[in-house]
Amino acid sequence: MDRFLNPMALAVFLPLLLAVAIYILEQRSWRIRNGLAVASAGISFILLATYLGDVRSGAVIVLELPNVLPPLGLSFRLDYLSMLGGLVVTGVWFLVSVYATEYMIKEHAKKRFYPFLVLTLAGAVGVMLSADLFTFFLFFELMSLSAYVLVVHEESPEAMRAGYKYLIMTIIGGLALFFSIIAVYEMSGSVAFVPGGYLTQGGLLANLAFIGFLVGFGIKAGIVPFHVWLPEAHPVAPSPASALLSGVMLKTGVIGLIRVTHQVFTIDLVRNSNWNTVMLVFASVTIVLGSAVAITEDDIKRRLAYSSIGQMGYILLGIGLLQERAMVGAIFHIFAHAVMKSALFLTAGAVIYRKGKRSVKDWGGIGREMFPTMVVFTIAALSMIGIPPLIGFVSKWELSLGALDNRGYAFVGLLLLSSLMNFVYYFPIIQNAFFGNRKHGEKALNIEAAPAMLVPMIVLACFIVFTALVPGNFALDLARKAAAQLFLYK
Amino acid sequence: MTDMVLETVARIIIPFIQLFGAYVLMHGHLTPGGGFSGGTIIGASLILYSMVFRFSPRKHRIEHDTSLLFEAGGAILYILMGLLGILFSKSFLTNRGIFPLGVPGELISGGMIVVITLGIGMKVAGTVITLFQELLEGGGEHHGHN
Amino acid sequence: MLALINLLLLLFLITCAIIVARTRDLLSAVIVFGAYSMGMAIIWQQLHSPDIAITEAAIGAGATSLLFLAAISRTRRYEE
Amino acid sequence: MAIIEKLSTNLYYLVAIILFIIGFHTMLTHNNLIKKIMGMNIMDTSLFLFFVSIGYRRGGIAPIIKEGIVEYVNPVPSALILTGIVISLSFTAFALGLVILLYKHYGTLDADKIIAMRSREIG
Amino acid sequence: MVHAPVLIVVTLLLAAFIVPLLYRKLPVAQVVFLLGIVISSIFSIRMAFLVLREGTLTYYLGGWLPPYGIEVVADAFGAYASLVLALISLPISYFVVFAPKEVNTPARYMALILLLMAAMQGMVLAGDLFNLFVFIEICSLSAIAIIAVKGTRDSIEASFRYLVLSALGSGGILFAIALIFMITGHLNMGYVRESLAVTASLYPLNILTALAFIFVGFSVKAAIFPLHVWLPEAHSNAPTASSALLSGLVVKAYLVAFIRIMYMVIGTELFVALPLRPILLILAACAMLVGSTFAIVQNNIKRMLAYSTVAQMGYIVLGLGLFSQRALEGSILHILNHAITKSLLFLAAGVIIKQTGTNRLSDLKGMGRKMPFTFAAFTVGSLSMVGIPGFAGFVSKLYLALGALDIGQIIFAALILVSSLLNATYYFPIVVNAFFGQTEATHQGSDPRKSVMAPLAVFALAVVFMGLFPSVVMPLVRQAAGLLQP
Repeated sequence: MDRFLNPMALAVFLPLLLAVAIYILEQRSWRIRNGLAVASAGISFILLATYLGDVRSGAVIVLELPNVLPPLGLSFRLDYLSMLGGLVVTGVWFLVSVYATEYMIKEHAKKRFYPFLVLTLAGAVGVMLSADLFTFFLFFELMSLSAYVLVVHEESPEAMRAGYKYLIMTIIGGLALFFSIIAVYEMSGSVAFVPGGYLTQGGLLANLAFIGFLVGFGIKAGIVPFHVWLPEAHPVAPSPASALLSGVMLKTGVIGLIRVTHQVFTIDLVRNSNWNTVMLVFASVTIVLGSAVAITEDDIKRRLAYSSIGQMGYILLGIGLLQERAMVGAIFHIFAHAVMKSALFLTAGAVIYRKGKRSVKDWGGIGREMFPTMVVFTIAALSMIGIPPLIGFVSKWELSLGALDNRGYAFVGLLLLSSLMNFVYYFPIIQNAFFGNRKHGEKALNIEAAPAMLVPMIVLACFIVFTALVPGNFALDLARKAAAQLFLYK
Repeated sequence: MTDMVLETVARIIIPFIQLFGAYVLMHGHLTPGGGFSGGTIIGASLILYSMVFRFSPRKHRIEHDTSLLFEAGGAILYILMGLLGILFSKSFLTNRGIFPLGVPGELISGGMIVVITLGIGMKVAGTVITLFQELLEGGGEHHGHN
Repeated sequence: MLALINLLLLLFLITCAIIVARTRDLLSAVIVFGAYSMGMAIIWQQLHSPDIAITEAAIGAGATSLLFLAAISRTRRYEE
Repeated sequence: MAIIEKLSTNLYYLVAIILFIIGFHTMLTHNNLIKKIMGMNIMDTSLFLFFVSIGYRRGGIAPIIKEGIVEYVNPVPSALILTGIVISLSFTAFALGLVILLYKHYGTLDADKIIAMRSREIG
Repeated sequence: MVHAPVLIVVTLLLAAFIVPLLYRKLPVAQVVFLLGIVISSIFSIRMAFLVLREGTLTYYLGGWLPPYGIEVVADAFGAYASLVLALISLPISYFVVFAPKEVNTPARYMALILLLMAAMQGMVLAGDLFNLFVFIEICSLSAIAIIAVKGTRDSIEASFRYLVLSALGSGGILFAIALIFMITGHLNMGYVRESLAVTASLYPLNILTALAFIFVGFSVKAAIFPLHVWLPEAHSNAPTASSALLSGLVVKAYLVAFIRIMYMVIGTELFVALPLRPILLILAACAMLVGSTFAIVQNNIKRMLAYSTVAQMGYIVLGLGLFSQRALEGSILHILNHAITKSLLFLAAGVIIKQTGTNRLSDLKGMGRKMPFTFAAFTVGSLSMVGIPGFAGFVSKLYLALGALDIGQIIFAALILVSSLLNATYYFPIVVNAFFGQTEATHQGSDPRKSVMAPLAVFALAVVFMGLFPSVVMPLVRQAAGLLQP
């Protein structure tokens, strides 16, 4: 029983319990419900943060539950990567939950939304902290399936259609992962994440396993061509849910890929089997296509969704380069993109909430009416484009350096091209919002978003601006250490 | 409609059939026959009875409850006999040490086999009657297990 | 001699079985079926299995035929 | 010649199998439901015949206690057949009960007609 | 001497004969019914513990030793199967008593269920072919009867079809037993096995014929792929509790008997020497694909579940064909997992049909909001069927897939995935449409009272529990699988 009373176990299992508690207690009062929903993410964040010092000094905290689901069992671990992932997940989740308490007032079926919001959090935290593939898979499925409820929340026909696509893709991804996991287990007798990896033998089964991982994680991460559900599902969800889907849940896919390529397969095997080339090809296609399609989209949330696809390409690029510097960029971008994209979705949500305007063409003059919101939007967008000293720049910088180390000049070009495209689809929005005009005959309505919505956005904006400026940047530090650990056994 | 000839013949023949059935039943452990055949013979005689006298003013058929009682009672008797073995801390359906085994070849022998055979006979006779009557009248479902 | 009787009985069985299968009058089929069962019982007696034989005589020829009769009386006698 | 010899020694088996085939055929192909049940009975009795003839070959004397006989044949198969007969009676009775109910619902004993009626209702 | 193996059956039989006597006093009959099931289950659980601790239990009826006496054998496999039967029957019998009546003769219905349970328990514990056959027949008869007892035209038609095919199957099995007896001169399983080891090479044709007949006979009874034709009609037209029993337990009891004969009587050596494993694998593959495909196109909820049973039986057979230790463990575990899950689904479907008055899947849109608990139970069952981790169905699939990879059959591991996907395409739309979407519910309906919901809740919890802690039964499963594979 002692094992369950340490903060790490609580961080994983508390949201699970709270999801049930919320379901039971929400019959009584909506205040308790909202409070618990916010608290669950906050408490998890604090619990994880208590370990920050330990982890940064190199300690690894482990929790094993071998009796659950033999022969594989559950196990959790806090290392650099899971620390960063866990903090990003719980931190962003906390802010978004605060935002949601205000945003969801207008929505229906709140009794369903909050328990599943917390359940999804439980899945996401479990994914980040898991120490083996099987635990990872278990929480991955929990997260994906509970997120379905968030996706179809509106229950409009489009939402149902998108949700169905999401569900089927999730199941296909889950089955692909399932296959790969049992293949790994078959080949090695273990599914743990071991620093340096342990699968050295290639062959048919190993190739199939890698394909399975690529498909399974690729579907979650929105890698082209497995992205088809993403631009449908993210826009139809309520904005807080979109922020979480784009900001947090996509990252679980790439975290999985990082874990698999470095801690299950050995780097040599990945390189010898040319899987890194495969990843680079997918990454390039994803970066170009995601950004290109984003330009053509008119709906703000769809544009942001495609932008997410492009950004996930960066991370995949960082993984595929198989190079420490690039990995630092990839891992840091997990943090950076989570913060930026959440901020963007939240601001977009605030505008939609106040004005009901989804099309970017209608955003003329909004910057004057909702000034703080649009400032946050601008900061996040500039960071996306990669303007120094915002955090988006840091990850691109590291990625480019990594690519140059590998003589991958083409990839640097690709990153520049992508930045340009980002500029093309973000800048007109900003310009229009601040300097454009309202549509003819529309009255000015100076309603700013409510504080509960505004504060989380501003906090995120602060992260975007100041993380890179503060000396001893904790995220970059963790990313560096995580990457160093991954490449330690080269 | 009654049939004089049929009724008279039946009156004479039915006791003999039943006697034969009883003989077959009770000598199950000595000669060919036993619970199944003896029970069927007795049951058939009762069916004959109810068929022949179905138009006579008197009560012409075996009541459903009666045959049900026989049917279930026989089986329960069998099982209780079996449980006796466990009660005497031997194995289920044991035949040693509960009833005197008697001399082989005589009627009262074979321990409790006679009782068990009687149980089977009751069960089978009851079942045959139930089946026949239900087929003729109810046409419903029944559990035709023996 | 015994072998011949057995052979004849077996032939009788096959004939009865074919008749049962072919005839369109269900009532005659039942009666032939009773004869079939009886023949079967005799063969079993010949094969030194008297207790099975007596059971077959009582149940196969007796009870089963009775049940068939009851069923036919409730439905129809001829096949369509 | 050898074939005939073989046949004569295995006559009971042969007849049992012929009867089995007749029963099986009747059961599967005959349209009349009562006929199907008769086929089932023929099939069952043929199997019992098969069993009894096996026992006959091996044993030779009925398992009844008599003076001077020490070895008895295995009583288990004959108990099996006995139970089998009773079970086949139960099956028959139950099947006939169902047939009567089907007749009440459809007014026919013809399997094809019943299927045709059903498919007409569904379609 | 431990009496538990025989008392399991005897208690049920005794109750089965007492219950119909009490048809005028229904409450008393219900008490006897529940008592019978509960006491027998307690014996069963006790026996499982004993077997786990002390190994195989044998019991000689009347103290007569084989080959003449009747032997009851409770090895790990039998004890496991008996445990499954007992555990699943408890909530179902509770449902029989407390759910709204679907039959006119409840006392008779309860007696039939007791008889069915006794026959199934006897089937998995019988130590000789004679008793095995007798119990198979009783089981067939009572299984048919609990379909027909509903009394509707469709149920009678379905049960007659089942009866005819079942009788053919019984004939085949009896013929096979006769052939085995012909070769070995024994009916006791242990003796048959010993004798076959010597005589099998002398009479290869007889053994082959016997195997073929056993295979066909049990294929019919256990609804293994091409001979499953009776199953959808029979299982979908039965009363709710019967459907749960039939799909959850009866087909599996036959399969257990089949496994016992194939692996423990005929013997693994012969089994491996003949090309039976490829046949089993192909049949299983067909069952999984065809069953699921047919399930997709159904609009009747119970028929869909019935076709899903065909597919799921394919999983169990697949493990038998793969024949690696882990695959066998998966198969044996799936017997329990599918029993729990399918019972849950059938009970939920029965409640849905009863409350809404419709059995069409297309009419169930939006009903989840009116009957949240029933549909939540259905959802849990669906998740388990699809094989979502954390639910029972996943664990057995995991073991099966690992077992497939153990012997290098990647294609069958992939088949499990494809089949899971197919499962998802027919289970998830029901759940999704019930809870989400803007379509208004077209039918009335609400959750039934708590006493009816209790068995569903128990099964749903069991599904989750088995999904997370299969280690509870794994020792027994491992022993059982070890028995099959020498």
